[in-house]
Amino acid sequence: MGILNYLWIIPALPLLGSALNGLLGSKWPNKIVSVIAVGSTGLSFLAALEAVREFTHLAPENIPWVKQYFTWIVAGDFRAGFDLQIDHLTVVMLLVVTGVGWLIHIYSTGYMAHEGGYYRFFSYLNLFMFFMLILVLAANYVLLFVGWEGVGLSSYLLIGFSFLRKSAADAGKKAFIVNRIGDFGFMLGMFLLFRTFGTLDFVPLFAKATPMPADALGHLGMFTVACLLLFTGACGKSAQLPLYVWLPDAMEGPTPVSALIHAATMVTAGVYVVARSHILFTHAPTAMFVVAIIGCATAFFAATIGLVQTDIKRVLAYSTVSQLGYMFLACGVAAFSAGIFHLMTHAFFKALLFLASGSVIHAMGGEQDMQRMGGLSKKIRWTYLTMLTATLAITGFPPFAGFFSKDSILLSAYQSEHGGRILYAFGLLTALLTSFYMFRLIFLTFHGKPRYDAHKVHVHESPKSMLVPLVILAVLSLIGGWVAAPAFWGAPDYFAKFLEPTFAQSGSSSAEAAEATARALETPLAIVAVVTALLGFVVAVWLYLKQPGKPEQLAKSMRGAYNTLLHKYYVDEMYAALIVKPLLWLSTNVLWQAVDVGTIDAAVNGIAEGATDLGDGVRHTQSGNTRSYAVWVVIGALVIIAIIFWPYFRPATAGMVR
Amino acid sequence: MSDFLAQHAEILITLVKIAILLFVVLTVNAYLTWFERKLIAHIQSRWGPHRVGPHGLLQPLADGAKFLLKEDPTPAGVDKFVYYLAPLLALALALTSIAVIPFGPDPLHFKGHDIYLGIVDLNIGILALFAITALGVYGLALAGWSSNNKYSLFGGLRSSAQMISYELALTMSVVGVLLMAGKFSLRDIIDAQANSRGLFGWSGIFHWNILAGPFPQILGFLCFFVAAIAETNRAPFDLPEAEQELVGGFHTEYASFKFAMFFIAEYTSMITVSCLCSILFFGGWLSPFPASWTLTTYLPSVLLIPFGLWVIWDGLRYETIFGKLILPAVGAVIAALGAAFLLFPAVNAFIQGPFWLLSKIFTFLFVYVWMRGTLPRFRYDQLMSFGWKLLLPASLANVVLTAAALLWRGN
Amino acid sequence: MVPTHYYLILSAILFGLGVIAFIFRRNIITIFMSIELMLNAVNLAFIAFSRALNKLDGQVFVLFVIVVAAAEAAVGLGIIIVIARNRQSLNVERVDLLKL
Amino acid sequence: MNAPLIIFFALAAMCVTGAISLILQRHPIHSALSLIVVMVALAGLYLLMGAEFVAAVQIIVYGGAIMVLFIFVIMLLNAGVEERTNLSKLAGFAGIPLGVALMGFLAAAVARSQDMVQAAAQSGAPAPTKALANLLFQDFVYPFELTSFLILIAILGAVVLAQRENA
Repeated sequence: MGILNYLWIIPALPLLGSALNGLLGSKWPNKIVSVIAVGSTGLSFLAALEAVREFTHLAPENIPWVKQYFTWIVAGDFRAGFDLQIDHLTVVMLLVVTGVGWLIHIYSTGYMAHEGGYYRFFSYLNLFMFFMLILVLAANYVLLFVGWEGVGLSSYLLIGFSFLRKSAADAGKKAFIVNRIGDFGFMLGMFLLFRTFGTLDFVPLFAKATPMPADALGHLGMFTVACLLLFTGACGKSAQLPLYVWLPDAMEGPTPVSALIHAATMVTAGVYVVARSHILFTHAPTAMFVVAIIGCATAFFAATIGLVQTDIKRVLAYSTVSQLGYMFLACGVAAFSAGIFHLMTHAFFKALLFLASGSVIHAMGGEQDMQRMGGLSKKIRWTYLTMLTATLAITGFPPFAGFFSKDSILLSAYQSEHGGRILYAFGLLTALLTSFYMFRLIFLTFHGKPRYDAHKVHVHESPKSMLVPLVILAVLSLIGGWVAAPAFWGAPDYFAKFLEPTFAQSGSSSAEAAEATARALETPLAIVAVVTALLGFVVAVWLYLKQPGKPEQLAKSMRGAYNTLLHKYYVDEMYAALIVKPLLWLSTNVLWQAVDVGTIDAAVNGIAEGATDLGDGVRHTQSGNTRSYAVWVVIGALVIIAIIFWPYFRPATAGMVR
Repeated sequence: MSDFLAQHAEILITLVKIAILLFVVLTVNAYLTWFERKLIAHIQSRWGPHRVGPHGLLQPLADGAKFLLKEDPTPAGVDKFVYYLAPLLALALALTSIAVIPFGPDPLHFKGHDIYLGIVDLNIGILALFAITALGVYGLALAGWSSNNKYSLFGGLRSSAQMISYELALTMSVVGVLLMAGKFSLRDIIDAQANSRGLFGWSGIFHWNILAGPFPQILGFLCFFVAAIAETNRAPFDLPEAEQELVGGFHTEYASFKFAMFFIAEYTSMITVSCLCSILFFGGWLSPFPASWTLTTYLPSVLLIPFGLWVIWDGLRYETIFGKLILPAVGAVIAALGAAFLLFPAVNAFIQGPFWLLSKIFTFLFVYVWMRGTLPRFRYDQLMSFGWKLLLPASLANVVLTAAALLWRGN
Repeated sequence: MVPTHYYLILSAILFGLGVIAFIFRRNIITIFMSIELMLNAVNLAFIAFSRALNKLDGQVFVLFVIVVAAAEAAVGLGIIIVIARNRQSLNVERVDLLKL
Repeated sequence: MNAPLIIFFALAAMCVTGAISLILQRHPIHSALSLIVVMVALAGLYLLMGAEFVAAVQIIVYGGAIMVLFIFVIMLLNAGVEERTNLSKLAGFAGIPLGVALMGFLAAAVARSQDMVQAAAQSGAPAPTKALANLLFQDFVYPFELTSFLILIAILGAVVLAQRENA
């Protein structure tokens, strides 16, 4: 077993790259920086591939493969070690993170070529890779939380990469703070788990948890509470209701960042955690239900907002939110493998979408508003093709990747016992909206007549370094889903099979009966989904190709709804009114004025002044008058004599002269 | 009463001894002044006192009467208590110091009591003596201070500084002797000299510390004598009372009997020092001749009888009637004393020690006066540098050498 | 034969008087003398104990104390002379500043 | 009431009187004289306890050297009657009670410890000076040498202090 014994190499490489770039990069030319950054990531990708190859040769009893490197925290019987673990779930995440991450690194070398702070960017990006890998490789919740917070940090750094723009800095802060809320819940969940199981290592924890009885539906047992708390963290990280608000703003970051962190990898960390703790969740049906509902609601909600956004990246951001909603929906209905499957495919095509949009923005010279684009398909053909591929994938046209993953999610939702039909309906509706706004994006961007000033903007195709990753991702988003294809002609879903060892315990997806019904339902549901997608496509064509004037009329006709959507249901305003303002008031008047100035400073200054006054008082004993000193000496002598001779003040005690 | 005496005969005897010693010492004091004045006068080729009595022999009595009868003014602004205390202190301490000095080797046998010559024999005798002389300084210093007179103050300052400085040398110079004797008691010191191994085994005078082995105390003696002179404020170290500079120094403001007290104190301490010199370094009452020379035991008579006859002859040819009457009487007494010694061997044997001791004391007194007559007074800085830079190191060297010699000799 | 604790109590009293003198006199020289008085009281206690225990160590200590007292007197009086020279006063209550 | 006791009380009375007059006298010279009295009386007590050598040293060094030095300085500085400043309030009201308390404490402690002091065998026999010398120059030779160094240092210090700067 070669690299499996040295799993730490995989995260260590990006860390090394980050350190080198961050500490020394400022002196280096961009070429060296990019070589180091891309090289370190690529090496860790290769290492991951090797690890997976070795992993496939592991005997089943060695799975999950846990390696303990050093003990990090020891308190009582609590041990949190730097332990790395690899199992099937980890393998998927590992490949996605390193692979996509590597591609995006390559892309970035081209995209960021003319930006300032080149070394800084790659240092942050490598740092993110490191933490993300820690997150997925961690063998206990504590280490996982390290990665969790680490990716939060690097996302903050990258969102605020161009920190001179106030909007960017604010977006960074917003992301960080909103994540804090979720992380708080996550920590509480960890504490509860530790209190219950006495450990936070996955293997023993789940081993302890499996035999325990599940909480009844609608009953807040330990499992339910713990899962809900963990899910809070997941919501924060994965931008689910009600904590999604940070993600759209995160688009202030450079596009590759959006692609890597806010589409492909980091935001899926929540899904990963839920899947990782699937045993706990399966013990808490209530929590599962909540997850499903939240996921579903988020999916629909975000999609509706996506309808009217005009900023290309924001559209994609909301689509990301809604796709994440899909994933949680899947997890909520115990179709963890489906969720992870969608996670993977989504990583491919959403990264592709972002990169392509980045390429578009690059071509447009930084323009992001779709209403000033149009008719680009001729000028930037490669970008157009790849983006079209991604769109087809996300809208779920066979045989693109999205089709299979989304299809399996909808299937599982349809099958789930509690309110499956409603979940399914909303899922379908979301699919419709998705295909609509995605094609709207395509048409607004690439079709119709150009709405930009051709003299100012000189549209040009992006360099190879950007196109190559696009193409690769396009291929992936085309074939990425085929591992699940055999399900249609009765053969097993290889992806599900592959993940089975991990999710075996969470039975539902592997129950034979479910298998049978699934086969029966597979095809009709698929057809329905495709039809829905087509419908969305047709509407988009009608609105944005045939009669370009129509949308404005629509917007006018139902201005209320339109504005509501345009202002994202006024959620930000609501938060500002309900949370931010009171918080500011509290901070200003209570924490700052009362606590800090009134209490802490007052205490400190008070002590200082007290010392001064005391000294001023005691100073008078230091009069320099020898006689007073003599009196003090005498007092001291009296005390000492009293102490020494007290026992002898009783008669007939010997020893004074001895 | 009688039985009290029977029980406490010792006390009675001591009291009697004290009375006798006081009388003797005071008389000697008186005639010491006469002797000094005569000697100085002759050194300066003058006659000296010769009006009161034959050869001015009654001068001391006249002086005494004058001291007693003169008016005794107390200057204004003096510190009364100290002013009166100082002379008393001086005199008392001076007289006390005599008490520890033994005057003869063997006791008188009287009604079963052994009466030793000398009042007490402390086994820390020499230390006690030093203690008393050390206190002696207060008399002078306080006198000088209390007189409310700048000259007196200077006198007092000088005397105190001088005494502190020379006391060190004084004490140190004796250590050699103490090392050789191994005792503090004066009597023991003399006995130690008697039994000491003389220089080259010779006897007699070579037993004395001044000459005896292992290390003759010549250096020690010189230091001791000089320091002692300074301690007694005698010329050439009489700075505290330097008439020419301080119009009498510490006793400027003292008249009549209080002055007399200082006077007596000074001469008494002279006597004490002479006693010490002879006891510590010159074998005390030991005869300078080997014991085998028995004829030397008649030396007292041999000296006294001719002297008495000379006095008679001199008296007969004296001018005044009084002289013609008194001098032969005195001479007769002296001659008779010598004859008595000759006639009664026991008595002769008994007075050997005292005779030699007294003669040595007389010699030192003569040296005292002689020095006063010849040497000029030191300057103050000379005094200090002499005491600290020469006398003290010399006496220390004496100590070291003596100790080394003793070690070398292995006893 | 005088009981030992008579001597000890006497030394205690002398010591206390020395302390009082130290506190109550204002003349530096007198204060210095009161220190000597305290030292003497301690010496008395030393001698008393050495007699009580038939050990001469006490007397040796007394000798040391005397030596130290001599040294102390030499230096202390030197200091006093300097003070009197610089401040034209021997009153400790007038000498309460570190520098003139 | 045997003779030693009488002598003791006489000398003790001398000591205490001297000490008290040291406190009460207002002129340094008188205080010094009182102190001399105390020292002489103490020497007498040492004699009474058979510590002859120490007694002699007490008078020679304390009486003959140290106190003479004091008087010398008093005369040199021409110190007058001390002025009755009362700048130290503390000493003003707290001094006497504290001093008396200290005295009482010590006396009480000693008195209570009388029995075991008595327990130790006593002998009024004079301590042979030779034994003292042996002790001093054998067991305590290093402290003795140290004291010699101390004295040397003291001499230097006194010289440095007393010489005038311009000289």
